Parts: sequence; structure tokens; C-alpha cells
Amino acid sequence: MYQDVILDHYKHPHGRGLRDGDAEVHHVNPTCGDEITLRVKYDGLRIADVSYEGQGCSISQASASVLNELLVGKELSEARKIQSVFLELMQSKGQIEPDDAMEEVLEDAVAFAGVSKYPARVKCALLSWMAWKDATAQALGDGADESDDADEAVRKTA
Amino acid sequence: MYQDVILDHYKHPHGRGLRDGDAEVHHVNPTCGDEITLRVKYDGLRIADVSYEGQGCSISQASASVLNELLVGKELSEARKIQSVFLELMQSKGQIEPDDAMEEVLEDAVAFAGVSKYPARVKCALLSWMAWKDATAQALGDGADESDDADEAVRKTA
Amino acid sequence: MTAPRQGLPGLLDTEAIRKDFPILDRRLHDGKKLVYLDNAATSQTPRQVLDVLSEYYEQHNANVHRGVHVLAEEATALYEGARDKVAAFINAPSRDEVIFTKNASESLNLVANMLGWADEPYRVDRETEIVITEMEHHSNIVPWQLLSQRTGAKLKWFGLTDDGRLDLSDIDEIITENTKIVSFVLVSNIMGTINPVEAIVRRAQEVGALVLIDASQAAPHMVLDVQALQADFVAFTGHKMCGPTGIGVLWGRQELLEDLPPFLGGGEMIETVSMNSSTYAPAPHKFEAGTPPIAQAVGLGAAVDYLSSIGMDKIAQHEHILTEYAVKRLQEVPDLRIIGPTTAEDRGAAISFTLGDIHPHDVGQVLDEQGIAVRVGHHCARPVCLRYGIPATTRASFYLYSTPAEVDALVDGLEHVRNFFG
Amino acid sequence: MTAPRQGLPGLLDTEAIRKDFPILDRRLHDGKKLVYLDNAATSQTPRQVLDVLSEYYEQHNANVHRGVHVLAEEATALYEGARDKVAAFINAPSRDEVIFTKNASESLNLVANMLGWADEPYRVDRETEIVITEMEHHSNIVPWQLLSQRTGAKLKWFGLTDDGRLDLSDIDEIITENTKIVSFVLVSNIMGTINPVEAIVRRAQEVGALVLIDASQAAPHMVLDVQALQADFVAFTGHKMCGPTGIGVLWGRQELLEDLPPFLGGGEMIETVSMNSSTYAPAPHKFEAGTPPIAQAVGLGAAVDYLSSIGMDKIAQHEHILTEYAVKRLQEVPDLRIIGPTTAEDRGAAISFTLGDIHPHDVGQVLDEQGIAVRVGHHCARPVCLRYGIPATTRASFYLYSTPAEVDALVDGLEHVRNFFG
Ligand SMILES: Cc1ncc(COP(=O)(O)O)c(C=O)c1O
Ligand SMILES: Cc1ncc(COP(=O)(O)O)c(C=O)c1O
Repeated sequence: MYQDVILDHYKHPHGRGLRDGDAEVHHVNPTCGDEITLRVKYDGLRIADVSYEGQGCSISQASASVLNELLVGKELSEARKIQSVFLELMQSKGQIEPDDAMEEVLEDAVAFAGVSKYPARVKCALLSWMAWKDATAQALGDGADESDDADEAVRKTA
Repeated sequence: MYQDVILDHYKHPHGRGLRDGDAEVHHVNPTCGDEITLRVKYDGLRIADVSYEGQGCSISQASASVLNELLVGKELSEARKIQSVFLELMQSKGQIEPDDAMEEVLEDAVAFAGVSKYPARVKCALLSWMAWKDATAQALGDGADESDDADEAVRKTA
Repeated sequence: MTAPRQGLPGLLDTEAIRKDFPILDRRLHDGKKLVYLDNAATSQTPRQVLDVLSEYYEQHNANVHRGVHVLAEEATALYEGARDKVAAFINAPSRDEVIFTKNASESLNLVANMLGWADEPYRVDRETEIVITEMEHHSNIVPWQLLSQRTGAKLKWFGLTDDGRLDLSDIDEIITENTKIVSFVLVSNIMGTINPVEAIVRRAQEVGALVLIDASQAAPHMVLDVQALQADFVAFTGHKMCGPTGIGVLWGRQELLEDLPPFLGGGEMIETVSMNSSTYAPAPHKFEAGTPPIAQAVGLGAAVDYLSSIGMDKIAQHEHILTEYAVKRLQEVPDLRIIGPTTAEDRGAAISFTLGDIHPHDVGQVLDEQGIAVRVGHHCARPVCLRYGIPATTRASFYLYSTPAEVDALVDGLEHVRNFFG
Repeated sequence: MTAPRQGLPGLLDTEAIRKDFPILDRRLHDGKKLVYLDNAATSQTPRQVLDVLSEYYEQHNANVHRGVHVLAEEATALYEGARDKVAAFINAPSRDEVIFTKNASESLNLVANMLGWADEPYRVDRETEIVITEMEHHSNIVPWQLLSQRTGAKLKWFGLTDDGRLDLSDIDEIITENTKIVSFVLVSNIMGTINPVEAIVRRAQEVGALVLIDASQAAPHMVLDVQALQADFVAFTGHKMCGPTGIGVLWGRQELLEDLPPFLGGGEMIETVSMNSSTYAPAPHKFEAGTPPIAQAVGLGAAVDYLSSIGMDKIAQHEHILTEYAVKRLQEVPDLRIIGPTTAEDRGAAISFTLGDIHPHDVGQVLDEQGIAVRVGHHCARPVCLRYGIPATTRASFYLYSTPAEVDALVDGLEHVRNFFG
């Protein structure tokens, strides 16, 4: 599961540190104590910044770094699409072999495909994504939060 | 376990019915709902009467009948000896083969030797004996109740 | 004694089924074949379940959750997989509504305790009422007596008719606006009565009371659909449905499980703990403190697979036919009085009776000498005995492996009992 | 890496012992041998216990108590026989002091609930105080937090010293005349610390407080003598001591068990039941509602036989030697920091550590890839992590079948982890 891409992001995280934002959330993975504090800054419906600080395993740290790299600069609708594809991959229990189309959407995040085989680690990979979703809902109002799928997914792996 | 002696006592119980007494107790075997109401009448330390009424299985009924036959007319000390021998027999898990000496003390009650192999039924056989002990303690004061062995024994088979 | 076995179409292939149950080959008392008619107390365990248990311990044993090693992941997958199986078996809307307990008694106590510690609108307190019935198992009486003593709530109950049914004639006085919870048995373990769920649930819903159904004697014997029942909670126990001992289930509606407070504290039921305070994991984990009965849950999953492979509808039909036959044959025995419904209509396969003046202990003992295992006593339903003025009953109870020949053996055995004490 | 195995006299004959545990032959990840170092989470189950479980279900399975048929009598004798074995194992003055629960968590909750509902002088209420420690398992924290919330009693605790020991310096301020109960762990599951029972018990007795000892990590590993401990209650759990899952024990002093109220209601815990009120059976039955974990108790009895046949003193010695070796070898690993005592003195065989900045999840995962099973996380003792300012630890824990070669494998594995993330 420890793809070089993941280790790279872990050792050299993108966009780490807390910067100015519209909303801040703090998420904890009770299973292992991974924590993240994450802020989002929106420019209309465009993601101006996702900044974060936290402690956790390589998977959760790398995942936050990948998230920053993937989402910053994107429109919310586009970011949501990326998130849902990532979610699908993480729930696949190792059954999805990412194809080119998926790789186009997820870029470095396809490296997490192998993590999906390890139920205990899926939560680590999703921690920052759940935090981002939550922070976005806070920043833009609950109306922007059109689906509960992601929370459901986390629950299922509990 | 159903010796003829036991069936005889069951079908033709001795001294059944409630008569005048110094103390009355009501004992229940919670396992099967056997119940007995028992009265003792003392003449000094001599057992003048043990009268009883109750419902229950052949073993508990026959045992009360045997008790009446054995104890009425005896001195308390003698009755206690009989009771403790009976108790020993009932706790023997079928290991004691009553000898002549025991038969001399227990008379018809040796027929219960076979019952001691059936833990669930030992309580039935002991119900009236526990009631007698309890009633005696009430009639003569707790000082007369020098030992807790019998209660212990019942507890052990619970 | 001839057994009109040919005349009973619709029975299961018991010859094949019995091969799955090693214990049914047991010989007793110098070679007598075991006739096991004590299924309402506990069922026997098929090879398929025993194999899964052994495999669990020999291949996958680890503590569940929080583990990153292979065994821990396998054990967790097996344990949570068992939850999926049980959820499917009872048609639960969500797997998270299935809580594993140690037995039905814990499940029932769990609900009573949740309600005692709950906030409004669920809280049971001195202003409120609890409703049960006179045919409950002690495990569905004592928890409510304790709750009533400890909160001051009033305990009320439905009485019984002479033929072993619930007397619902005064339902509107018993279930009132003050009622917070109605808890009743779906199938009576002592009389076999199947109760009219719908009428009770409808009235409870009218007044906004919660409904808990004790399905301990239903889950093993019929299709159990918690959605169709429309109850709020359903409890049952593994050892009566071909599963291991040490495992029970409480199903509860998700919103309720979210709102209600935890019962036992510790282990995996938390979200985060500090010395000053803790928060709780979402259900079902909130209600599963400590290391759960892992192997036993996995075993129950295997039991549910086993039962489903035969078909719960087929099992129900088998038992119904057998019960019809047994009720008829038993009534041929002189002085035998059935306590409970005397037809197979709306009744399960547990049949209690008295035999003249012969005490059930004696009936049971003499049957045992012939290899026939029945249960005697008050069957943890003493109020039923009180209601019918009897100290105890003898109870024969059937399951998927029971046969008409075993009914015949029972009837023959009872004749012998009568002669013995006659 | 050379293992000075020759230099460790006093170890058990693990080669023979390991043959008893089928799972130790498991191969993982393309044939890697399982190195099972997660014994503090759960122990593995020997063939001797599995055979007894199978035999129970295949030969004797029945519901206990109240049965007059052969199977019921056999099952009852086996179940009650297991109680005798456990009583002897912990040197209980009476077998009736041994209560079977589903796990240690239930045992601990049972005491907390008894005290909440008790009459004076035991009753915990707003005038009184509860004392625990900062190194408790969540199962010995959350029940007391719940009790404190529900009764208004004040929850206090002993803190920890930097080297993973209880800080008893303020014992007289923590345990006071208002203290009703002191509950603490005998051996910490996260740090391995063995706590000084005597000092705490002495102070508790001085003020008339009851003492509950959580022996979950002690019962499997050392001679446990409840009389020597002088506690009022002792709790432990079957699955950590070669027994099945789904079974726990609470030992309590007989007078207390007589005086204290029941917790769960139903099934066999009664003496007599009517709709209006019930009376309770004497202990231990008073505290065993419903069908108990019969097979699991019988399995625990077999586990106790197994452990005794090897000898608890020999097991303790084996683990002590191994721990001494492991503590030494682990400290050779650069950046490794042991959380808890850094010598084998007064410590059990669970060793927690951090490895530089590498998150325990990553440590555990990379060890797992080498077949080495350790536990990572807060080990249900999050306050300890908070105390030492760490999110989690990696924990290796040993048992009677663990070997110096496995310690070496762990140390090699950790080197690999460092290189991997270095
Ligand atoms: C010290 C301690 N106490 C209590 C427990 C709880 O035991 P169980 O999970 O079996 O209830 C454990 C183990 O998980 C433990 O290590
Ligand atoms: C109707 C009913 N409810 C509850 C129970 C209690 O189940 P358990 O003993 O497994 O807790 C039983 C069986 O004993 C039962 O028959």
C-alpha cells in the first residue's frame, strides 16, 4: 500500500500549515487518534485555499497533501466530483483497478487504490476529505452539502 | 430412583395435613415450584409433631412423609443426627452405598440414595428437611440452630 | 402405537437435516436414543456452525476493530460480516441497527436501562407507565420491575384468557397516553401462543409509546421481518436458533439508537475518552462495550446461513404440521391438559401440559429414563402458572429436526408415566 | 542479528507449547510465519480448549439449571464445574463468589451499577467519591463516568509519574472518608505497569471504601489470589487467558454479593416471580440473568486447566525473562521510546513504544507486512496517551508461547520500518 507517491506526499506535504480561511474544522479518527485541523477559503464557488495542520499516519498525511494539490483552484462542483470518485475508490476493497479515466480525475490520488484493501486504513485516507466536506458545508452553508454519502461511507468502515 | 418405598410414601403419605404447632414455615423450591408449609410442635426438646401441607413431586412429597415418620417422637439431638446423615447421603452424588449402620439411622430414608445422583432432584428431597430445620429454629430460638451446613448444601446444588 | 407419518406432507427432510447435528446421535441410559424435545430452552448446534467456530479460533482469532494486522482485519471482517447476515435475516433497514449482546435477556435489559436514563421524550419516570403481559418470560418482566422500582413508573400488563391468549379487551385502558413502552413476547415460550402484534403496535403508536418485541421464540422458527412488525426494538437470542451460547441480538430503529444513552461503558463504545468526559461511538458500537462475543457472533452468522439455506418458511411449515400432529396426539392421552392453545392455529411448537396429578418433575424424570428430553417447571414464566393455578408444566418443544416419530415416542412415554404413577 | 537465546534459562518449552495452538502455524502475506505479539488484546486458544468446546456442543449441549433430563444435568454440571475451576484458580474462599459475565467490561459495569442502586452503606451518590487512575482501560473509566454523571458522585483519579507508574504521593487527599469505591488496574494493558495493590488497599480500608481490581491483564499472566489481594471485587476476561470470547468473570466477597442489588433482571436470577414483585436467587445466580455463556464458561474452565497444567508461576517467569530481553533489545533500536517502565521490574509483558516520528499505524502496517502482529493506537487507554503527549503507541505483548526469536523478529522488523520511512 505504501506507493512511492504516498511516501513522497508524506515526506514533502503540499500546502501544509494553517492559513486564512472561511471556516475551520477539527476532525479526529477515534480509531487511531489521527487528527486534522483544516481551513477552507472560497472565492465564490472556487476553492481558493485548503490549509491544514495535523498529526497522523503517512496515509492520512499524504491524503491531506494530495487533497490540497487536487482541489485548490477547482470549482466546487468539480471538487465534489473528484471527492466522490476518490470515495468510490476507497470503498472498493481493492476491487477497483484505476483506469485512465479515473487517473485523469484523481491524479496522484490513484496511488491510494491499494489502501482500500485495508479497512482500518481507509478511515485514515478519508480523514482530510471528510474534514474538507464539513468545512465547505460550514463555509458555504448547509445548502451546499447536498449529500450524506461520504459520512455513510465512513460509518460503514467503522 | 423411584424405589417402591418412595412411591409408597408418595401415594400414602404419613402425617400429612396441618395441625397445631409452635412455629410454621413456608418453603419453596424455586427451581420447580415445589412448596411446603410445615409446622413443628415441641414438647420440651422432644418433637411432638411435624405436620405439613404442600404440593410437589413424588420425591418432595415422599421425603416429607419419611421425615414425619422418622422424626416425630425423637429428641431434637437425635433428630439432628438423622438429618445430618440424610444430608450427607443426599450430597453424595450417588457415591454412598448405604450400609447397615446408615440404614439403622435413616430407615425408609435410605431409599433416597438413588436420588442423590440427580442434582436437580436433591433439592426436592431436601425441601421438607430444610423447612423442618427452619421451623425448629423459629420454635426454639436461633440458639438451637447450631449449624449452617444444611443451607450450604442446598446452595451447592443450586 | 402406529404413527401416521405418511399422512403428513410438507415436512422437511429430517433424515438429511439430522445428520448435521452430531448430538442427535447421542445415546442415553444404556443405549436409548436421544429424543430431544427441549428446543424452546435451547436448540442444538449443527456441524456447519461448529466448523465455523473452530475455523475462527484456528485461523482468524484476534480482537476486533483498531487492529492493522491481518488477523485483526479478518476477525473484524468476520464479526461485522455476521452483523450483515443477521441484519439481512431480520430484514433490518440498516446493519447499524443490529446490536450484539450476550443473550436476549441482556437485550431486554438494555432497552429498559436506556429508557431509564434517556432524556425526554423517551424517559421513563414516575409520571409514566410501562406495559407488559402476563405471559412474558421472566427476562421481560424483571427488568421492567426493576425499572419501575427505580424510577417510580407504573408497571401494567395484559392478562390472559382461559385458552392461553392475550386478553386485549381492555387495551385502551392498559395502553394510555402515559405509556412510554410496551414490551411483549411474539411467541410465548411456555404456551406457544403467537400474539397479535398488529393490534398492540397500532394502539402503542396511537399514544406514542415505543414497542419492544421479545422474539426469542420467533426468530428460530419463522420469517422475522422487523420492518413488517413495525416495532421499535426486537430482541432475540442465538442459542435457540442453532447458534452458540453467549450471543444475543437487539435490533433497534436507528434514530432511537442515536438518541438513547449508552448502557454499559468501556472498550469500543467510545469515540473519545479523557478523564473528565467521553463521547460515544455511533450505534451499534455505542451499545457494545468491551470485547464483544466475537466467535459467538460469527457462529450466529453461520447459524443464520444454515437456517436460511433450509428456508424459514419451510421450517415454519414443518413445525406447524408437527405441532398440529402433536396437539392431536397429546389430547389422546387421558388426563392430559394442554396449557395454552389447543389447536395449531397461531401457535408455535412449544406445548405445555399437565398430566393428571403427576408432578411435572416426575413426568420429566420418567420420560428422561426413556431418552426423551422435555423441560419441566415454570419455564421462567411463573405468572402463567399462577394464572392457571398450577405449580409447573411439562413442556415439549420441537424444531426443524423433530419428527412425527418423536411425537409418537413422547405419547408412548407419557403412557408409561401414567402407568408408573397410576 | 544474533539472538542470545542460549542465555535465557527459565523459559518454558515453547516448542511443545506452540503445538497446542493451531493458529500459530498460520502463514500470512505469501508464506510469512505469523509472529503474534498482540496478546494483550486477545490470546490465542489452545487445542485443549477447542476440543472441550466441540465436545460440549456435540455431546452435552442443553440449557442449564431447572432441567431433569440427562443433557441438562450434564450441561449444568459442566457449567458449575467451570465455576469450581475458576474459583480454585483465583483462590476464592467460595465458589458462589464467582460470577460469569460476558467480558471484563460487563464485570466492571456490574459493580458500578450495583453501587449506584445499592442501599447504604454502599450507595454511591452525590455526597460520595469514586477513585480510579489515569492508566485505566476505558472499560474501567467510562462506567464510573456514567455512574458519576447519573448519581452526582465525584470522580477522582491518581495521576502518573514520568516513568509510567501511579503517582501515589497524594493518596490521602485522593482516597478520603467520602470515597466509596476505589477501582484500579492490577497490570496496565498499555504500559505493562504492575501496580502496588497493598498501599492502595490499605488506604481504602482505612476509610472504609470498597476496592475493585481490574485483573484483566493479570489473570492470564501470574498467580492471581483474590484473598491475598484483599480486594472486594476482582474482574477479568476469558479471551485474554486462552479462553473463548464471550466470557468474563467477576469475583466478589460473599457478604457484598448478598447485600448488593441485582443488575440485569430475568431468567435464572430469580427466586420467585409474580407480576407484582420478585425475589432474587442467592449469588452468583442473582447476577447471571438469562441463559449464561454456557459453552464459553466451560471453555474458560478448560483454559484454566490448561494454564494450571503449565503453572502460572512458570508462565510469569517465562514472560518476565522475555520482557527483560525485549526491553533491552528494543532500547537498542534508535529513536525508540518506551512508554511505561523501561525495565522488567514490576511490569508485565505488554510493551508500548513510539518510534521517532513514524506514526504507530505505519509501524504496525509495515510490521504486519512481515507477518508480525502488534497493536497500534491508544489501546483503550487514551488518557495515558494524553498524559505522555502522544497520539498513540505501538504495543508488543507476549504470552506463554512467545519466544526470544519473536522478540528478535520484532526488532528486525522495526529496523525495516525505520529504513522504510527514513
Ligand atoms: C486492563 C483491561 N481492562 C479491561 C479490559 C476489557 O476487557 P474486555 O474487552 O474483555 O471486556 C481489557 C482488555 O480489553 C484490559 O486490558
Ligand atoms: C420468550 C423468551 N424471552 C427471553 C428469553 C431469554 O433468553 P436468554 O436466556 O437467551 O437471555 C427466553 C429464553 O430463555 C424466552 O423463551
